[in-house]
Amino acid sequence: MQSAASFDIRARSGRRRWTTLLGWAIAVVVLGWAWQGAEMAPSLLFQNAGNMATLAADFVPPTFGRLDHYIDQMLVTIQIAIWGTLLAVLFAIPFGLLSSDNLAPWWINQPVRRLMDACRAINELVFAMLFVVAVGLGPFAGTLALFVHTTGVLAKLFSEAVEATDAGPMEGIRVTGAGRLEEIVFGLIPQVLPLWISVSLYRFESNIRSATVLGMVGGGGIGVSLWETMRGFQYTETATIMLVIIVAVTLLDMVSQRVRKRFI
Amino acid sequence: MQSAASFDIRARSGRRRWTTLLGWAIAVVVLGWAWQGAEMAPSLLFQNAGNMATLAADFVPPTFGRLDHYIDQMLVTIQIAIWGTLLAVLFAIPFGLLSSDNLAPWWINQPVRRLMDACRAINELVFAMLFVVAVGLGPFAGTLALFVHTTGVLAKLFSEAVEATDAGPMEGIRVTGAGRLEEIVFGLIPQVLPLWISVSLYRFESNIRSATVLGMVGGGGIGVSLWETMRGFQYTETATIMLVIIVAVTLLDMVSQRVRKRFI
Amino acid sequence: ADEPLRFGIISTESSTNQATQWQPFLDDMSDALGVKVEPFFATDYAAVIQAMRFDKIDLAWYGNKSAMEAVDRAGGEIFAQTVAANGAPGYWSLMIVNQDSPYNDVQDILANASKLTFGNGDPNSTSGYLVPGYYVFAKNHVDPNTAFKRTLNANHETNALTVANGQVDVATFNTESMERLEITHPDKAAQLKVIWKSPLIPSDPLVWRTNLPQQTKDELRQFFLGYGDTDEQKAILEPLQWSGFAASDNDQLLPIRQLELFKQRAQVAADDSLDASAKQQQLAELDARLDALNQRMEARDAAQADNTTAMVD
Amino acid sequence: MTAIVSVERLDKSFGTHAALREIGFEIHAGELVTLIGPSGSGKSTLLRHLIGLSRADRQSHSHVRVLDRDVQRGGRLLGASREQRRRCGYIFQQFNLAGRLSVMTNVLVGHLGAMPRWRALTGRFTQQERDQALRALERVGIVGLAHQRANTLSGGQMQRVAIARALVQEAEVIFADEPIASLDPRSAREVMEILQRINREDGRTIVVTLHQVDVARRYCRRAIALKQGRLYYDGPIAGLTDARLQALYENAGLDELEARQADHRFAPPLHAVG
Amino acid sequence: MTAIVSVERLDKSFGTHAALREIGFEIHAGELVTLIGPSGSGKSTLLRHLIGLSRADRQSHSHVRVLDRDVQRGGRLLGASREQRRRCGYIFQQFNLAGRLSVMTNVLVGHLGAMPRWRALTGRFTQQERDQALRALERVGIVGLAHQRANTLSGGQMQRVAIARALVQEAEVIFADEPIASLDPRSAREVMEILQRINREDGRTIVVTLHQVDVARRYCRRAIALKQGRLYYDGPIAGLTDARLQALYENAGLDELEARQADHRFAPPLHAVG
Ligand SMILES: Nc1ncnc2c1ncn2[C@@H]1O[C@H](COP(=O)(O)OP(=O)(O)OP(=O)(O)O)[C@@H](O)[C@H]1O
Ligand SMILES: Nc1ncnc2c1ncn2[C@@H]1O[C@H](COP(=O)(O)OP(=O)(O)OP(=O)(O)O)[C@@H](O)[C@H]1O
Ligand SMILES: [Mg+2]
Ligand SMILES: [Mg+2]
Repeated sequence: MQSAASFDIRARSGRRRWTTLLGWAIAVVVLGWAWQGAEMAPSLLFQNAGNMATLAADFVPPTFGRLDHYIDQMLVTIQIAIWGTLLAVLFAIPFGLLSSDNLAPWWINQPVRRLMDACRAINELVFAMLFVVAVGLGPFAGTLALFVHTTGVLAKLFSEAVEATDAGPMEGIRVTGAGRLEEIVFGLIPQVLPLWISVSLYRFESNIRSATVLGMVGGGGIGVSLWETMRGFQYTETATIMLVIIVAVTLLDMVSQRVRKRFI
Repeated sequence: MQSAASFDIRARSGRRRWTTLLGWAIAVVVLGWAWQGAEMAPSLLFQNAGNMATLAADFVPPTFGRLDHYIDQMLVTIQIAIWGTLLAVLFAIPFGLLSSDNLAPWWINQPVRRLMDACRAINELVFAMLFVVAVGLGPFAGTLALFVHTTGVLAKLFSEAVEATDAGPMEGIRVTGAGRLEEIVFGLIPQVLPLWISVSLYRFESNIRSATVLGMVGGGGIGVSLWETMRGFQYTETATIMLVIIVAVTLLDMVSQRVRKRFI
Repeated sequence: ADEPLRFGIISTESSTNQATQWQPFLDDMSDALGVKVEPFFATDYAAVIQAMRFDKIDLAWYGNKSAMEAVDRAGGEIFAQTVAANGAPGYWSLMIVNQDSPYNDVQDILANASKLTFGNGDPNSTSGYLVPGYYVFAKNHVDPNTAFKRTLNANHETNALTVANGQVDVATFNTESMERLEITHPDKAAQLKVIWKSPLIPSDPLVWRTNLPQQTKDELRQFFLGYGDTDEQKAILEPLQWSGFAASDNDQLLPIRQLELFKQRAQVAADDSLDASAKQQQLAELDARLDALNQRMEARDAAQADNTTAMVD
Repeated sequence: MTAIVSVERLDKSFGTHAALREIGFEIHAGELVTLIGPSGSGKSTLLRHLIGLSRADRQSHSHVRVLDRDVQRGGRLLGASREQRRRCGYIFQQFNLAGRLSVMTNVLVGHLGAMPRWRALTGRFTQQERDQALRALERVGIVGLAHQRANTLSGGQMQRVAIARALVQEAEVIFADEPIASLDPRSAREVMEILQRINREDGRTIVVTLHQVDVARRYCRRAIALKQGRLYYDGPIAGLTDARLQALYENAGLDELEARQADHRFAPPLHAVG
Repeated sequence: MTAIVSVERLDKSFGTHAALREIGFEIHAGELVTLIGPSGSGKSTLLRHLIGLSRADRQSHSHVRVLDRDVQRGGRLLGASREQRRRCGYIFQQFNLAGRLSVMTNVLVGHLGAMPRWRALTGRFTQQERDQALRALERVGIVGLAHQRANTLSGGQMQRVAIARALVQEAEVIFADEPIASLDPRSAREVMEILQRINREDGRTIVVTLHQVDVARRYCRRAIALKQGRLYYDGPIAGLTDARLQALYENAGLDELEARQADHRFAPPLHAVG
């Protein structure tokens, strides 16, 4: 019996070794191909590290003259990001659940996934333009563009968290005669909540930093200022703005920690 | 006994109701404040939906004349994204573990977290410029900039997945006398792997779409083309590029599904 | 030299770059100079200028504003400028309104500003922001940020589309973008009415780093200035919408510098956070620099009554 | 006497491993049946098929009927109304609690099937429902832990929460998968007495998996025994003689052929009516 | 006779709930001790303190020593070398397997403490280690499942994987938390016999939590009983008379005062040497 079993192991690991080897070979080829495409040349980085130091020196010392202004702009960005993210979370919950293959059959989850793929793949600028022609220039158009893109991202991340859950607690609810929705509310959500909160807060944070869309539609905000001081070579101002952003991101990370702690 | 317990419940829920109410009140105020800042005016969206349709019509039919070229560019972007993401994953694993508060004490996890916050908060253009002055214009500088930013993002998401895990399997390893690292490799990684894979693939995908950095440093890729056709009002070309991106993202999503399936 | 020549190409507001459009020209350049030419197509100038500063690129094609930064910060020097396909030595900034708009000139607009929404350009745009800012607003002593009911900043495309759709009453634009819009979206272009056209804005310059070997410089100058004569070369330049190159130097930037200084002066004047004496001092300083610029420009005008200075009216 | 549970030719394989083979039996209203068998013999798998959590093999002629409705046939689940599902309770071997929710919420969940939809979804339980949950917790002796998070409980406490949840549901049929495995002798006796009481007094039908044969003998009149996925015995518990039990549990690791011989030698399967 | 495990004045509270109060005892080399008590009495909590997975209360004078080294003192864990930790094995009540890994890997993990670091981290197990893991699986009767994923096992199979892991570790002291709860009578007997054999033949010290008192009586000579977090009995198993056992398990839900009176009335705690 034992020898049979250990034979079985060896045979299996023989087969496994083959596929593993093939897998590694493919990986090496792909990485080599990508190495060329990305024109990787790590040595340069060390040879010319001095240049980086010189450039970095341009950023110090930060000038705090316009700090008030930047804080105001930070607040504007936060306002926009709040609604862009909140709407996205509200939509990503149903879409995320519908694109999880442990909750929805393939003829639902596949189309929903493709829709979400499109929301992510289509450039935010395109959405921004679409919304600009409907609601005019301004932060609202930016909010909407952020919302659509963020929905695509969150739905994907939400659904992958759902697929990684343990089926036990949901089965525990199912057998009480509860409906599908109750099963999700009481069996699934408690499991995924910490992760959902953490990816939502991450997207909130990255929406705060997303200057591009907002700048494009005249939405304003800190990202636009950052961009402009950088393009204007006012690096000491840039440094101040970055500090404001770092502080905001840090505070957010701390809030995020505390919120998540309540659910872990 | 029972009445005592149910009294206890009522007292608790009384206290809870107060804090809950306060929480909701704060949320409503913040949302109202943000509503103004974001200049939300949903009605506009419906009034002028026709404009959106008109603009959207400009994107059809896509022109496929330069499809080959776009596919080439897509491949370039994928090459860059592969290395940018791979390096980020390699660095995000230790940083992510070190910033998880169930693995590292606060005097390690707090500084590491702040470092990662900075990696995310500092604009990619700043990193791009730093690397340009060291390694010159081109995809390599873009790859490095993507790498630093992505490390910040992944370390955060990795560590939050780690904090949401079940301690049981790790304890199971710990009592065998295994070291901390073995505990992580055998007890923790199997639990978080599906989620780590899914967020890594998400970042890979979003690095493919990240035109900004690559465009800025002359790194090329599909994002730059997208940008330029849009600036040139060549919307039918834009549509083609978006189709290429959607197809790539969809393929990636499917690969991602299959890879993750092996680990769930 | 065996080192390849590194050529930075920025998408400026007056062009889009496609590697494929440039390739034949770059091949010719490589043949003529006998070195490999390595192009970098970038969407933003910041990184390219820094690269030039640390000798990571040898020459670059910039917009006027970015060329100024390259000259000031990165040891760059202008040696040539492009000549448009129609022979025009530059392009023009525009103010546009909707076809149905009752307003027909700048005075109408300024008179009714408090009722109107204004789509201003990106603050770094020469034709979308700097030029109209000076000629339309500063010269008329109007502050666009306060005069209009609402002022927004966006890029050319968005501005044009929103004016065509009637969401913005008046916006800045330029002739190059207009030409492209007329080809790609004749219907949208037909919705627009031009109510103001600026003086000529010099076309985009080519900049090399000053510390390039003299021999390389000579070869480059020779190649660019001599290009565009044969039919083959014309065919190569056609998709780039040029007919050739003309010699130029850092003085090309003088009008831009003037506008830039004027913008700074306006900012200082409007800055309430400065106390009166500091403000006075800064303004005086800026005025002095403006004067110096004016003198140089006059001197240059006198020397060569050239088209490119037509901006200063 | 109506058949409350009826199983016909149930086959289930996991990959090449046959977990259940040609299982068939009937259980009638008001019975308290024990399901026994060695570890890995397919008891949990069988119970999961009865409640519709698992599907039998596709090509099989499997048919499961519970409470006058088809649960599955030929490996296809047949949809059940909420009301019908509410009438079957299940106590999981691994408890399947929502670890982050409180004990109280985990028990209240037993009401979900019987609540109006909107209240269920918003988690608004009435005072009456709460009182009932507390009574169930009291019955299993852990009323004092109502506010503790389920994942901080001791093993036996979790098991009792799972039992309280099933009690609250007031199901007509209860499938209990080793409900006393983690309990001390006294709690185990209490739980078995609760099951016996709701079986006798309220006429509920109960199928309970047990490893402790003496407990099974004390509380159940009928036993169904599985061995390596096959029905090994079905009849009065008294018929499970020591010899039969020994054959049932022995050679758990033997391969099929020998096991089959063993069956014939020691204890030919009986298919008695309970 | 040296004290392999020595516990002094161990106090542990969760919030306001005192899970362990003033626990003290010694266990000597080669003993096979059973730890019994009602559900929720603190058995698992106590074992977790012995192996250093939980910390006693900060203000307490708690002191735990195992295998001649301090595990914790006054609520502070004292670091142990890998070698020292390897010498203690633990079988968890909830198994604590890595659900996504195979049975084989879950068992091989028992070697980690004794392997060179680089092999441990890369998961390169030698043939000898694999053979040893297979032998352990064979001993608990599930060698055929070596390649199955741990989270698809039946309850009893998981439990046996957890036991095999501890066997592979070849620890000098084994703490087993209800190792037979989910096992059928025969497997349970086999597991207890394995524990007995390694206790007798290899001289390993074993502390095992059991709910089935008859099993405890058959295999162990000494019993430690907990009730509501207090040491209720410590002495020869024969001293656990039926009256004492009844008092031990009764009134699990009673509040403290009454419980203490009960202790005095029926069975004053004994602190005999085992
Ligand atoms: N998802 C699965 N994949 C593969 N094998 C499985 C799966 N689920 C169960 N099995 C196998 O099916 C057999 C029956 O398992 P089951 O859980 O029904 O046993 P059981 O009789 O409940 O045992 P126990 O008394 O140990 O709980 C076991 O050998 C188990 O390993
Ligand atoms: N993390 C925790 N937070 C709060 N209470 C806890 C925690 N862990 C354990 N407890 C409580 O401590 C008490 C003792 O638990 P323990 O798990 O030691 O019991 P046990 O004797 O092992 O019981 P069982 O036989 O049911 O496994 C229980 O009342 C339990 O609810
Ligand atoms: Mg089972
Ligand atoms: Mg326990």
